[in-house]
Amino acid sequence: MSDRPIATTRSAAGMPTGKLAVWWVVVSEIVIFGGLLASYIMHRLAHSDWGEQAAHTNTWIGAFNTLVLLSSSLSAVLAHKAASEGNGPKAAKLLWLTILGAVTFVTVKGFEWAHEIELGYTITSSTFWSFYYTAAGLHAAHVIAGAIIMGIVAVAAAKNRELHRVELIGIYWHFVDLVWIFLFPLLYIAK
Amino acid sequence: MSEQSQAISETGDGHGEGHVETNYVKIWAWLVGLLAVSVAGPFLEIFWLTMVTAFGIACVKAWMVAKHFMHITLEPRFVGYIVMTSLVFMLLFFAAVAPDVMNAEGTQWVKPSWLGQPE
Amino acid sequence: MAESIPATPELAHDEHGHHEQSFASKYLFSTDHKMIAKQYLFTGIAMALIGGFFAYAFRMQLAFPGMDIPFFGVVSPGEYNSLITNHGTIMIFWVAMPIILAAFGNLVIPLMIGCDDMVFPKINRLSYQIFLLSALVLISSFFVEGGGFGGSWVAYPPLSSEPQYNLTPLGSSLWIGAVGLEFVAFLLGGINFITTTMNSRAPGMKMNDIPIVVWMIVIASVLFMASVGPLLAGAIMLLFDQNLGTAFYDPTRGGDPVLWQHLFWFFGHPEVYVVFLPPLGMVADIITTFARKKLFAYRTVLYTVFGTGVLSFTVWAHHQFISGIDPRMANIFTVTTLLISIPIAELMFVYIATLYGGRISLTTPMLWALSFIAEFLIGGVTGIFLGASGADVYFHDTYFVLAHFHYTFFPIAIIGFYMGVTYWFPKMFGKMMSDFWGKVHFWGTIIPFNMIFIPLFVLGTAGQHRRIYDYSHFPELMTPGMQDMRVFATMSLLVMLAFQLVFLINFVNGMIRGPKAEKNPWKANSLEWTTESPPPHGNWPPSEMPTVYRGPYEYSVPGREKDYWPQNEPT
Amino acid sequence: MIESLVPAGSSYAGEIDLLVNMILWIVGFWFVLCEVVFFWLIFRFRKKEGVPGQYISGEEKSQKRWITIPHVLVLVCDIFILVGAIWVWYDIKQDLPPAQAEVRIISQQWAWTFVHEGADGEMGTADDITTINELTVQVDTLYHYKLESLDVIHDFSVPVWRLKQDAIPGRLITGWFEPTLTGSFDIQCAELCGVGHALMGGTVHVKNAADYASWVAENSTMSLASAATPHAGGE
Repeated sequence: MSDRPIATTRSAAGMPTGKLAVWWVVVSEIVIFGGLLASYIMHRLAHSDWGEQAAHTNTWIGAFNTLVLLSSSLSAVLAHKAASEGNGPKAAKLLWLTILGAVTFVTVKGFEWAHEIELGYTITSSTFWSFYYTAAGLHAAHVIAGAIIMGIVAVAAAKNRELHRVELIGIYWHFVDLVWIFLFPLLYIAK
Repeated sequence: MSEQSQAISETGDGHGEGHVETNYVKIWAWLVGLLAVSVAGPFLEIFWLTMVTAFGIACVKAWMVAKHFMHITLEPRFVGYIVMTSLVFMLLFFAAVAPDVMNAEGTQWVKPSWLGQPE
Repeated sequence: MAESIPATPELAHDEHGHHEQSFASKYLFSTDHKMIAKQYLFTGIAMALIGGFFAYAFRMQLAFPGMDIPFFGVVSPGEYNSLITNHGTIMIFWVAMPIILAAFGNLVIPLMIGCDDMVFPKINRLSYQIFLLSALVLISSFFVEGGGFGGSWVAYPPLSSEPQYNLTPLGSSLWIGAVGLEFVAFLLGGINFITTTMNSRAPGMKMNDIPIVVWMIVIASVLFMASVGPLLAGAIMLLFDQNLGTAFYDPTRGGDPVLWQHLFWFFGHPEVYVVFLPPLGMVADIITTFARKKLFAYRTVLYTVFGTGVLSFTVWAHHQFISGIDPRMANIFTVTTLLISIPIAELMFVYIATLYGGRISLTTPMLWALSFIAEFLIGGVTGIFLGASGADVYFHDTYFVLAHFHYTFFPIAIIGFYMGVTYWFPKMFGKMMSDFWGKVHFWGTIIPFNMIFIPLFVLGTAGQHRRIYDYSHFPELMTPGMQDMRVFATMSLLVMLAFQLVFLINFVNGMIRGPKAEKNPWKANSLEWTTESPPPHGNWPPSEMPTVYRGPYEYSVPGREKDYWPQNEPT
Repeated sequence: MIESLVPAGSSYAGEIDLLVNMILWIVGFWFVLCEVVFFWLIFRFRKKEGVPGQYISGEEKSQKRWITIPHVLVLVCDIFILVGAIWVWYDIKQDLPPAQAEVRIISQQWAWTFVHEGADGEMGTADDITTINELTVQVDTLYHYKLESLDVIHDFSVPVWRLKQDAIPGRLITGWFEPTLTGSFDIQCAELCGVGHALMGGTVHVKNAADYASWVAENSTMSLASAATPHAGGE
């Protein structure tokens, strides 16, 4: 811990530095996904013909993926609870469980996309599909990035080090889940 | 996958210190229930009902995740304010851009290809 | 990157276990905020030379169409377009942002709020590295087949999204990729700035004790983070349009080019405030130091800046009055644009009022700070013509607009840079620059600058539009008087560019052979002047981290013999 | 300010010039006032031996008055500018007076195509006159223009008429102008549209009633003849 500057240990704003930074990351991500989804909603409301394009998305796979992400959010918050009780190894186990959820999500999405591309719905077949792949793709990239960082945090947590990071990655993970909570109805339910 | 996490949380259901004791699994169960409702919504074929179940429930689920999992209500107040401000900016962006991107016509301009008119 | 060798040996610190660092770990991969500030500064200066060279090339083409320009050769229309596009892009994203926001932000924030470094040193280094990568990607876009991107720095599709229209297939993708990378770099940097200032203030430093420049840099970072999101999404969509053939902005296949304009300018306008606020903060700190006077109405400055920051999210479509948005929207944005001019006007009044009752000594930094106010008044005043939708019908995209935003961007980027460098040079390099040559360089830059852009105001009012490679096709614009004005503006540019050598020599000479600088050469109050010049790693010994007792502007306090009162001096 | 450099050639050119002059006076007053006070303060309070600086926090009411009074005055001036701007904007861009004639403007990468109504005064008939980069209109006649673009964003701008409107591909934008000055004036493309942006200059010929009628008669017979022969290009 010695190479960390004194600055990081202060909390004039009344909360630990790490959590303050993660909330600012969440704010900057809100406007990124916000911009993308706002553009998508505008186009979606403008083109009523996108309804039948959207009909080809498989709601069941989307629902399952939502379930997977919700459960991974649960294990992430349980990991945070374990970490706040000082139980590093248990937190690490729960984090690995969350990463398992992330991997499941991405593989399911991979199969889903492969199937849809097979049927001919590629990114250029219509602007709906362009938005579909861009938004879900950007979200999947955030899921993968979150899983990688969570792996690093889990390795450290297993040795009872940097336990406060479990909560930080948890907040980021819940945000990624939140984005999917809005993406799911937008892409799958609105038919 | 979800059953496994349930088993773990059953055993390690210690008392969370500090913030109020929230049974995370109960919250998770609510979320899954709401998900089921929003998936079932379209089968009733009522358009506005599907909209309510889809997006209304999405907002409720979002608030539950933010409150119970992210503990946003327990953070210092400015965290909630900055998140709210960024959402308001997105609303502002939507409100000002929609008249141009969504409409097929407006004051003195029209998108011919949208109205099926010849170029 | 030949860096300076600080004269004073590094003081050994027990706490940080200061092992002898290799050249790489001290300079290239340093996590010390002061070294990262220098890295941003030198990269910014290098890019400014490139941007300035582009300006030289296309101004020569405008003054002498078709001429074989020394050091460049004949400028073809495609080259002209990529010269102006990349002049604008470089000067905003790779000169103003790194130097004003990142270099001085990194230098000033930890020192002025009394902590030893940024909260996340490694992320701070990563943000510079991504920034350097983005600069290299942009430079590589000039040498790819088809040349650099030529669709203006606003990159309106379909020109920017369809290779068959812009004829720079590789250049446009590299350009948007470089801009995207630069956004990521400044997102990381912004998080560091905001978290450090919010959390790591010295004990005893209340909200009103923070120097205005730190406030401004943090508000600028918040504005940047809250506004860059939609454009980052837009950039991804543009990248897909260019390479994957999607149709986000292609009107023939369901897309809408106006969506990009909104995404761009929703970021564009807060962006100009992002680069405007830090120099505004520097002006506050420098004029109070050299007028030996307390800042007039500190809280009013804060409230107007908060007001400006929030309002800056509601004005963006004044860039698009006549470019296809619904005319009814223009009225709303005219109201908000004129509304936002009011807090800025009040801020200017406050700065002018600060001079009342002072003991003004016209050193080089003070000259630069005062010229910032004088020049920016012209920029702000001419903006009202463009914010008023009725008048913008005539002025949109003419040289009047170009002269307007150079009267705002030049004070921001160039005057802001010189103001910051001449003021903090003693602290950064531990040496003093020559004040005489500083003044020579000052007058040699300010006078020619006005000689360049006042003729361009006149040309713009005469109806000359921007980005036109050669005006010989427009008889109304080829009257002898107008061509002479273009030649006069170009000659003034050459004079100004020549005087920049004076600065470069003075800068390098000061770094190597300048007289040793003391701790507090300007007798200023803020915390960075309470440690050595240049400050050691960790700024203060861990046991002597400063505590703050008063605001940074307690000058000429009645009843004290010294006319300044450092913040960390116990009462 | 503008009329000193560019003649006012259309009905609403005068309105824009008046608005710009009003803004010039309001904004010029404040600008000169600020610069004078600014330089006077620098001179008046320059460093003199033995004269200490004053301590003015600027928080008391009496001191803040020096800021709030100009602040309120600027607010009042802004309202004048606001009303003027929206008034002129409404006249030009939102209001569409009844048309006496119509013209279609088609912009493409690096040329303007104009379609005039032929002798029959109807658009879309065989006798329409299509010209490249040369627009011919009759003076003191209110024209509606239908502006569109075939590829990228262009901008139809006639400085003498104070007319400027972007042409967005995928949209058909309608506007109006009423020339009041005869003669030949420049058309400029005011939005960067690629390599040939500088070549997109055009000229507009404003003719009086007689010349215009003869021009139309002469050209519409030509387009009628060319429409009759099967191989002719045209619409």
